[in-house]
Order: sequence, then C-alpha cells, then structure tokens
Amino acid sequence: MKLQEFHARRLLAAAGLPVPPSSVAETPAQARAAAEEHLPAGGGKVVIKAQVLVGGRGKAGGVKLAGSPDEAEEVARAILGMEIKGITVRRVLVGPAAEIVREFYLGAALDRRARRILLMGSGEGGVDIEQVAAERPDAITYIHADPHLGLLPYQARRMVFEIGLREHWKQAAAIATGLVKVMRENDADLVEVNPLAIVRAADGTETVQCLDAKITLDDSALHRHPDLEQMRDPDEEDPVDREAREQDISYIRLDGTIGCMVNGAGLAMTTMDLIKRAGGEPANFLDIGGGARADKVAAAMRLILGDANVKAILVNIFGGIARGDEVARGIVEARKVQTRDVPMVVRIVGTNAAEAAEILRAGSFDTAASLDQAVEMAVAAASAAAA
Amino acid sequence: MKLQEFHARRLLAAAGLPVPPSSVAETPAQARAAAEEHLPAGGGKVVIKAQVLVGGRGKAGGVKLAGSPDEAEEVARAILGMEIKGITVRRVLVGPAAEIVREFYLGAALDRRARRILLMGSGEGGVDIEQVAAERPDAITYIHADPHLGLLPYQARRMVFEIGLREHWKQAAAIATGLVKVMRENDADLVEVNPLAIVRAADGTETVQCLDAKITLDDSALHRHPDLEQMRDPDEEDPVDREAREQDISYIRLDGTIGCMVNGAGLAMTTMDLIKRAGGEPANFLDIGGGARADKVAAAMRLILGDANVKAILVNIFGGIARGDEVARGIVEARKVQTRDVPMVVRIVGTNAAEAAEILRAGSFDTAASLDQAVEMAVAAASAAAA
Amino acid sequence: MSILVDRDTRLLVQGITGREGEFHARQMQEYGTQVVAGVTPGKGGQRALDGNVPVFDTCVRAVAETGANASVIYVPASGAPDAILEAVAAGIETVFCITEHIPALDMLEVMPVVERSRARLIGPNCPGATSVGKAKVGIIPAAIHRQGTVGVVSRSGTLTYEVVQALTDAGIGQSTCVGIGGDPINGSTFVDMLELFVADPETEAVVLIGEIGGDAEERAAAWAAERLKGTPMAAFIAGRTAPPGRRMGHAGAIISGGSGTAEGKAAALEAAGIRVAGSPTEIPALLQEAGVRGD
Amino acid sequence: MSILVDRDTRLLVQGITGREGEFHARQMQEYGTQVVAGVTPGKGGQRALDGNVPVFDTCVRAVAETGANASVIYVPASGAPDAILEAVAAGIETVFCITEHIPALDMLEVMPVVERSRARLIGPNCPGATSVGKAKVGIIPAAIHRQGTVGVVSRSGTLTYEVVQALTDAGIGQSTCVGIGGDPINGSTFVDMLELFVADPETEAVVLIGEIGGDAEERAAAWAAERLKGTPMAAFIAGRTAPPGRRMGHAGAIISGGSGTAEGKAAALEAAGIRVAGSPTEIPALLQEAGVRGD
Repeated sequence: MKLQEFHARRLLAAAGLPVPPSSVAETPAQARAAAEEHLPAGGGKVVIKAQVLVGGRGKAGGVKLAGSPDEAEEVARAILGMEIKGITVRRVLVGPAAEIVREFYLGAALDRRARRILLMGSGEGGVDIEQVAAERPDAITYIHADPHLGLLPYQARRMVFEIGLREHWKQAAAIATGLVKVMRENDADLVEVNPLAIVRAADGTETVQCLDAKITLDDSALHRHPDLEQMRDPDEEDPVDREAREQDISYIRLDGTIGCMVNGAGLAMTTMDLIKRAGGEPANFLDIGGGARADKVAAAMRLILGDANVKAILVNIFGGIARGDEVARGIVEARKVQTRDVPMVVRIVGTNAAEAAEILRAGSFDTAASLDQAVEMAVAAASAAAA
Repeated sequence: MKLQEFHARRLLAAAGLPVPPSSVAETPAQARAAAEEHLPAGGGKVVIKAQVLVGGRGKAGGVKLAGSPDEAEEVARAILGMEIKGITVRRVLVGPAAEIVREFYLGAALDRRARRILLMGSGEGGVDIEQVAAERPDAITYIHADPHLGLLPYQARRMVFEIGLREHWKQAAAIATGLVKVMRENDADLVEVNPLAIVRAADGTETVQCLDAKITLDDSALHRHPDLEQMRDPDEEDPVDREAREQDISYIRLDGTIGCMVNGAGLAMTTMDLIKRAGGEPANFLDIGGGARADKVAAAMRLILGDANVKAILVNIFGGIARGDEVARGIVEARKVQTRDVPMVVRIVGTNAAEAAEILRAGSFDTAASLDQAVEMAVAAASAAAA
Repeated sequence: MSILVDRDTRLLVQGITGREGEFHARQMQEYGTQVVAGVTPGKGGQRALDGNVPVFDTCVRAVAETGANASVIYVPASGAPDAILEAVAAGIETVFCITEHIPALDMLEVMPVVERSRARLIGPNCPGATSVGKAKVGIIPAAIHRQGTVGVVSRSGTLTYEVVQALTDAGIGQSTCVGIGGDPINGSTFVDMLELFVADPETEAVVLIGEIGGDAEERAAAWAAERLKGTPMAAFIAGRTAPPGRRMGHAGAIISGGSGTAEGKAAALEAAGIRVAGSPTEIPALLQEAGVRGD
Repeated sequence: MSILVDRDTRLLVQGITGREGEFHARQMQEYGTQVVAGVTPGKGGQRALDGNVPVFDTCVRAVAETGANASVIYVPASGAPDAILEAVAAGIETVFCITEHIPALDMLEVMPVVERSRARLIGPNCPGATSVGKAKVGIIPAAIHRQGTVGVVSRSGTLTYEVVQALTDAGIGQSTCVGIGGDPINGSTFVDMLELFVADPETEAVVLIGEIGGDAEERAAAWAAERLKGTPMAAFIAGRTAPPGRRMGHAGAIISGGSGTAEGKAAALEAAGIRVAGSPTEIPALLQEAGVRGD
C-alpha cells in the first residue's frame, strides 16, 4: 500500500525526523488559510503540492509556488480537481517554501537478492534517482542494514559522510537511522526522502530537512498496523479495488474484453499472456488465491462483470489448495445472481477436477480440458460478442 | 544493583507478567490496612515478607502468614526492625496468601561463557535452585536466548513444556518470554521468579503466577535507566557506600585494620591477599579506578579513615591510565584535611612514578618501592598502632 | 536420487492438526511419503492421521523421538517464521514453508539464522516439492506427475502444475518438481535448485518457470551460462502482458523501469543458451529439440 | 613473531582526538608502534600527533587509505560497541577495546557479529597488548617491560603491570603481554591467547594471571591439561581474601557458592600441572624452576 505524501511525512515526523510543517487542504479556501499560516516561515512563499499516489506530479503541473494567500487560493483551485495520470487530485499539501542550499537523496528499500534492507544515498538529490543509478552508479552509496540490529550508527555515519553531508553529519546520520527505523517499525517496503535538503532559514542557520517523503507498506503486514491501514485513501481507491481487497482477491483492471478468473498469480499472468498471443485482450488480472471458497468465487465474478468492456469470461483453475469442486459450486452460485449474460469458458483441473466437471456439466457450462483450448474458446467468444 | 522484591515485582507486572497484587508497609498499622485489603483474595490469609536485599529471609523468620488484620499487625511488628544478616528490615510486603498447586523455577541470567542470556527452568521450584542444579542437573532445563532476537517463541514453548507447565503452556510461555524481555529492556544481569506457581483461586480456576521476584541490574547500564536508579534503596544503603558510588570508587568494608587504596580490582585484591599472607587483616577493598584525579583520591582517603578500625593505610598505585603524580598530589591534599592521624605507606610506580616520588618526598611520606615491602611496612605499622 | 526429498525423507508436519495441515499430511502419506511426526503445541501425545502419526508439542522432541529430517509448515503467517526457526534449531535439514502472506521483514529476520545453520529452507509461499514416485512434500497435486528425468523449478504455484501437466501429457516424466515460492524474501533461489539438479544423476534436463519482478531469472541465466554444462534446459516466463509498475498479486511480482520484465528475463535466458517457451504446452517440444526423450 | 601485535601492525586509533586517545596514541608511537591513522567522526581531514597521523571520519576510509590492520578503541562506553562493529566491518583483523563500563548486554549484541567475522576482539575494559621491543597497543606502561620469551596473559589491568614488573626485576623478559579484560562478556579468552602463545616460536613459557569469578581460569586449566605440551606455565590468582558473595569492583569478579573461588581456580590449574604463585614476586622463581632462564 502506497501512502500519500502527507501521511508519509507524518510517519517520519512521528519518528523524530525533521520534516517542515505543512497543512492539507481540500478546498481553495483551506489552501488560502494554510498559506496565511505558512507564508512567513517560507520567506513569503508557500509550496502547493498535489497529493496523488503517482509519480511525475511536478511535470504534470501538480507542484507550484505561491507568493500570497490570493495566489495560493488560485493555484490550489487549479490543482484541485486536476487529473494526473488518471487520478483526480482531491487534496493539496501547503507548506512554507524552503531556501534549498543543496539537495540529497536518501532511501531505504528491500533488497531481495541480499535479503537485507538496503539504504541508498546520493549527493545528487531532487532528481530521478533511477536515472542517476543507471547513468552514474558511483554517485550512489549503498549500505545494507543489519537484519537484526537495523542500521548501525557507524553505517549511518558512513552514509552521510560519503554523500557529502559532512557539516551536518550528526543530524543527517540521525535521519538515516530514522529512515530504516521507520521502515522496520511500520513494515514498509520502501521509505524514501527526495530531496533531503540542506535548508537555510531566514536567520541564516542551516539544517537538514526531509522535503518530500514516499512510503509503501508491505500488504502482508498491514494487519498488525491498524493505524496505518486507516491511512488508506478511500477517495483515491476504486470501489472495485476495495471490494477485491476486502475479499482478498488480487484484481487489476486492464483495457481488454476477456475477463479472467485464475488461481495463482503466475498462472493468472500466463493466462493473460496466452489470451494476448491468441489475438484477444485480457480485461483484467485476477488471482482468487489459494483455497477459493464459493463466496469468494462469486465476488470475483461480480468484479469481472462490473467491467462493462468484458465480452467473455475465462475461468482457469488448477486445483491444489483450491479444490475444483468448491470453485465449480461457486461459479454455479455466481451465475444464479448474475446481472449480465456473458459467455463463459470454464477450465478446472487438478484436485477434485472430476467432481468439478460433474457440477459444471450439470450446470451446462462450456468447459475446456487444456488451457490452450480454453483460451481459444474465450477469444472466439469475445470476438463473436464484439461482432 | 539489586532490586527489592517489591520493585522487582513492579517491573515484572509492568511488562505484563502475572504478579499477585500486594502492598508495601513501613509500619504495623500500614500492614494491618494492607491485610484488610488483601485478606479476601487470600482466602482469609495474607503473607507478610521482609523486604531486604539478602537471601534466606524465610529461614530467618522474615516471611510469615497472618489470618486476620490483628495478626498481620502483630507479625509486621515482629518483622519490622528485625535484623536479617546485618540488615534492618524497614519494609514488609503484604499480599494475599496463594493456594499453590505446584511450584516451578524460572530465571534468566548472563552466561559469560556462551555470551548469551541463559534461561533456566525447573519443575522443582520454591527451593534452593543452586542445590537442585548441583545435585540433579537433569531437573533443570537450559535455553540460550538469541542475542539479537531475544527468547524466540519456540524456545519459550520448549521451556514450559519441558518443565511440566503443559496445561498452562500459553500463559507460561508468555512469562518466559517476558522474563528475558524484562532482562533486556532493563539491562538486568539476573531476573528470577522462584517460585513460579500454579495457583488455585477461590473459584477453583488455576493460573500461573510469579510469587517472588529477584532482579539485579548491570551497574554499567544504570545511567540509561534513570527510573531504575530511583529504585536504589537509600535506607538500606550505607552512607559510606553511597559516597563511594557517587565518586565512582569501588569500596567494600571488611573487618581488618589496614585500609587499602589501590587502582584496579585485581591489584586491590592482590594487595589484600598479600596483607593477609603477611599476618595483617585488610580493612577494605578499594579500587579508585582508572585516571584517579586528586579529588577522587581525597574521597577514597575519607572513606578509609571513616572506618574506626583502620590502624594503618596502604596506598598501592601502579600508574597506567592513572598518573602517579596526580595520585601523589591527591594524597598530599587529603592529608591536609585529614581528621585522624594514621600511619600511611605509599607505593606509587608506573606512569609518572618519578614525579610522584618527588611529591611524596617533599611531603615526608613513608614510601616503598616494592609491593612486598609496602605490605610489610603497613602490617608492621598496624601492629605497632594496635600494641 | 532426485533432489530435496526421496524415500529416505522422514517428514515432520508442523501444524498437522490444522485443517490444511491434516488434509495435506494425508495426501502426502497416501503418496508414499514417510510422515513420521506432527507438531502442534499443546497437542503433544495425541495421534494424527487415524492414529498413525504421533503429535508432539515441540520440534526438538519430535526429532528426538522420530528421527525426522525434513519438515513442512502449514501454520498461519503469524506463527510461520517461528515455526521455521524451530525446525532449523531442532536440526531439520530441509524445511518447506507452504504458508503465504508472511511479512517480508519477518523473513528478513529469519533468513540470517537459516543461513548460519546447515538447514535449507524452501519457500515460504511455495507449493513444496515432489520427487516423482518417491515422496511428495507440500501441496502439489499428485495426479499431474509422471516419473522421469526432467527437473522442474518454479517461483509459482499453479503455473508449475500447468507446466508439469503439459510435460506429463507429452510423455515426459519428471525427477523432482519444486516450487521455491514467489515472495520477495525467500529461502532458496533458482540457482540453489539448479545446483542440486545438475548434481543429481537422475535428472537429465531442467525446466525453469519464472515470472516478472526481481532478478532471480537473470541470476539463474548467468549461473547457467557459466556452470550448466550439457544439461538441456528450457524455460517459461509469465507476465509478458503485465502492465509496467503494477503489482500482479501478492507474489510481489513488480515491474519497475526496464528491469525485471518478462522480455528481459527471456532474453537473458536465451543468451545463456536456454530455450524459452511462449506457452507451457511448448515446453515439451523444446525439451525434445534439446534431446530429451519422452516415451 | 610474538602474538597479536608486532612491527607489521598498522594501527588505527579510534577516538584519537580525545584526551585518553591522544595521550596513549603518542605513547604508542613513541614505543615504536606504527600509528597509521585515527578516526573521529567529523574530524576527518585533520592530522593528529603533531601532524603525523591523518584523521578520518570513518574506519572504512581509514583502512582504505592507510592499510590499517589493527585498531585500538578509546571512545566512551556509549559509543564503544559501535566502534567495535565499525572496526570489524572495515576489515580490521585485531581490535583492542580499552573502554570500560560498557553494559554487558551491549557486548552480548556485539559479540555474535564479531564471532562471524574474521576479526579478533581483545577486551573491552582491557589494557591492550605489548610485544616487547616491537609494538605496544593500549595503555600498558612501556617502562615495565624487558624483552624476552615469556608470554603473559591476564584478566586484570594494573595487576598485570605488577607481575610484569616482577618478571623484569628478576631478569625474565617477555615476548607479548596481553590483558584480555575483566568484564563478564569479552572478546577473547585465556584459551584463545594460550593457543596463540603455544603456536608462537618466540614464546617459551606463559604466565596466566586470573582472579575470582567466572570460570575462565578453570577452562584454561582444562585446555592446558590436554593441549599444553612442554610449554612451562605459571599462574597467579587474585582474590583469596575476597569475601564470598560480594562484588569486588566493576571487573565483575563475583564469588557465588563454591564456584569461581581463588582456591578452586588454583587447584584446577595445579591439577593441570601449572605452578600457582602466592604472590606476584614468586612467579619468576616458579618459572625458573620450570626451566625458564633469565639473565
């Protein structure tokens, strides 16, 4: 689960990291009030940032400065309601503009290969760090945290000395330690500050500040962080995504016409790949997971049929933990309450496949033995329906 | 630093371990009031326990039952003021008497050899566990906690299944985990519950309870636990011990006549051993530690002279971190304000020994070059003074 | 021979009294696996699987009394990391963790302990391994197999079954089929399994089934390019149609930027001389081209 | 040869800009030790000891630039555990930690990391080691030594000096003198040092200086009984007059019950054929009886 910037900032601040104050505004009037609060600290300027869970806000015009309450209101009015990569902006963050002396990058992520938390830092912050990594790998310092003890003090020091935060090393080392601590304490996959910046205050003093924050959480661990689960953004989440999540179904809507219901992520992707290869277009990725009960199957069917583009459905179940007969019963149940008639091809093999076949035969479903055959039938049905 | 039982119980309870309620009384009247509170839960009986930092309270008559407020008051009157191994009882703990179904032992201590925390448990609790360990080692289960992760859940389960807490394994495993957690979070050397008991309540339900608690803390880590430092018992601590502690001097008063001031614990013990071998009796162990400043030397001298038995003083300093001249100056200063005239033999060798010799010569001190000679001189001086 | 499990495997089932644990323990026993013990804390002394298998409170006791040398874990995600550590501490040599949804940072804490032991962990979030005709540990359906000489290794669950079924349908039997699991942090890698397969005299060819995300397939390709001598190998990579930047299921398959794509993985494998199939059903033909004979 | 330190030791001083660090760095340099670098975070780029020694912000940088292979730690107790880990991670082979008052549980966390590395830790709360005439690392006063062939190992600080002085006064020179520290949890044991001394061609006899508490001397005796072949050895144990159950100073010397007493330790050593002296000044005679010649 990705956190909105303002939530990520709150987590960092709660861990004692230096994050400039800011306010969240949902209306231009709120943005105006926030600007009035933050303009003095910003030396007469505030920054207004769209709060959406996609990258590239700046390029899309979602981040702007304002020099007065009037201007802040105007800028907020322009940003609120804007669409950025298909997401409508419903909130902006308003905070004092910072006088940036120098920008850095600092991020902690899961390193699968090393099985460690990897802290990455660079003296070249404020830019696309993946580009820096690709073009000049030496510009990035990598340090693995201890898997049991976290980022050790000497590792934090090494990081900040190497990326050039020498004059502020104590404060910067505390930030590095804090990033890994935030990651561990919140079961995050990623905690990123870009830019981490040396900021000059009105009185000329310089401090290190986290000017932006990106955090994604491990969905498997969310249940032990009910406070973080609360941070899920109901406005930004599609109702369809919510239903899928509540049913523990992995569902991603795509642009095609053939709805898929599969057990297992790998097989689901393979099913999509084969649909494409056979000339069709998958309408979604859908993994009903292990041990698919009848009600879960029915929910999956609702999700698929909720997509108006769907012209045919392909059910592909290879029984292992999931028992074929249970899935078959779920399909029969689902069809009873189905609101829309769409051709459906069902393939159930593996555990209890014979019982499943019996149930499907009794329900007069189109069935297929092989995946290739099932895909062909579904693509044909979708073409026929589109014609 | 050893904690009083009632403090140890509070630490365990704060960590969520099941500790029966109890009150601390400093007067018979307070004990009576506490008894009135706890008699119902104790099935008409309370237990009254002397709070002193020495073992063998029970044998010394410091632990008694009472069946009424009157009796509690009487028992408390008898115990308060009692001397147990030289310590005056100033407080008693009053709590409900428990109906014990079975007793166990559970303790966590530092295992120097393995460099791990060692959890020890036995189905034979309520008795002298060292005796059990010596006589029937198989009656004790030993498990090393992970040095970074603490006692792992499976280790806690293994412990409680092995010592026979099967019917209460979930509660007991939580207690085992909690003991190690208390040890780690408070920098304890030892956390011991003896007896850990299955206790039957009035309604017949059985639970596992910590009926006694012993905790000693690592003095080197006390500075990071100011709340625990507060638990030091000012009543029980000798003023002399307090002064020594405040000056960071290791001082233990003994029965002899030759006061010793030495740098380093090993050399201090050796000096005592040699005094004894030469026919004298050391009056104390005193290690002024490394880098002995003049004011620390003066404090050490005050501690030694505060002991009326002291007939002679032996100063033995082998300069390493401690510089001989500094110690010599401290001795000169100390003699200036000395309230009692006692013969003193000073031996200073090692770092800056020449400068020290110069200072001592100017001050007309009796000096010795070798330790053997210094010891002989001190023993002779003490004998002469005693004659 | 085969790898990981065989007739000498003495299996301990952790969580044997749970619904999944009992169901699959029975399946494994029916397959012929020696299920010698179960562990469920608090149920020590009971007997599971119609009284055939003793249940213990702890792994250490189960190992002491039954000589178990492998274990399979069906306990919920909250207890599974501890179950892994318990099995390792009890001296189990090969631990299969079927449990899914274990938080990544829990596995991060578990793995260094596993690495320092002599134990091998397969999974978590994996279907286990079957050495065809000898022993099955995990949840792979027995019916899909045919005994033979092709080793199968996969990050996936049901996709593995699909590929194995395709091999069996084509008359190509398997030595051992193992799923290493798709979680970001897991116990064994493709390379670990390839090393075992290459050293196994009963395995003559290997099928690798990968998916988008991470770089496990690329590492396998690099290993194969250097170390795979004479063992025919075919592969399949799922996720060619997956949109970039989206997470396809809990398996943690993420495409980010240009790395970890199905195309990139396929290219890396092909560069190492490994044939990559466009569909599971093409794999048998690729193996046959490489000299593997079915019947 | 000698052990632990010699002319090839390239020493890094952690905490070189502090009062103790600077004082002793100078003493070590004067003794002839190659002090090649210092580390003090935030003071990288400065030069210490009259401009002779470069100071770095981190150990890894100091090692990269100077080839340091040993380090000595003079940083306060709150930072010393981290300083040990930093030295180990930077590839330092031998780390001496002089710092005292490090909490035992901090060392409990540090030691597994040290044990898994190829580094050796001496201390904490130790005086260091001097290989007489070659190099001195730590705080042992230089003047007490005389070059020779007797190895000295001790848990104590100043008591070590006393014994070494007694040897020197009797004309018996030393190869290396090392204090392993008296804390409950420390990096190296008597046995570790005995193994080095026995393997050192320049060491012909060993003196062990123990004290009450723990069982390090008993373990040394057990080791010597089995492995000490032909190397004469004498010992001294402090604390015969220590009252039972009292803690004699921060060294953590505790007598509890019958174990760890001076008498028990002396008896164990004697049973292993090691002569135990009643006073430091008796040690030279015991060595001479065992065939060690002074001059």
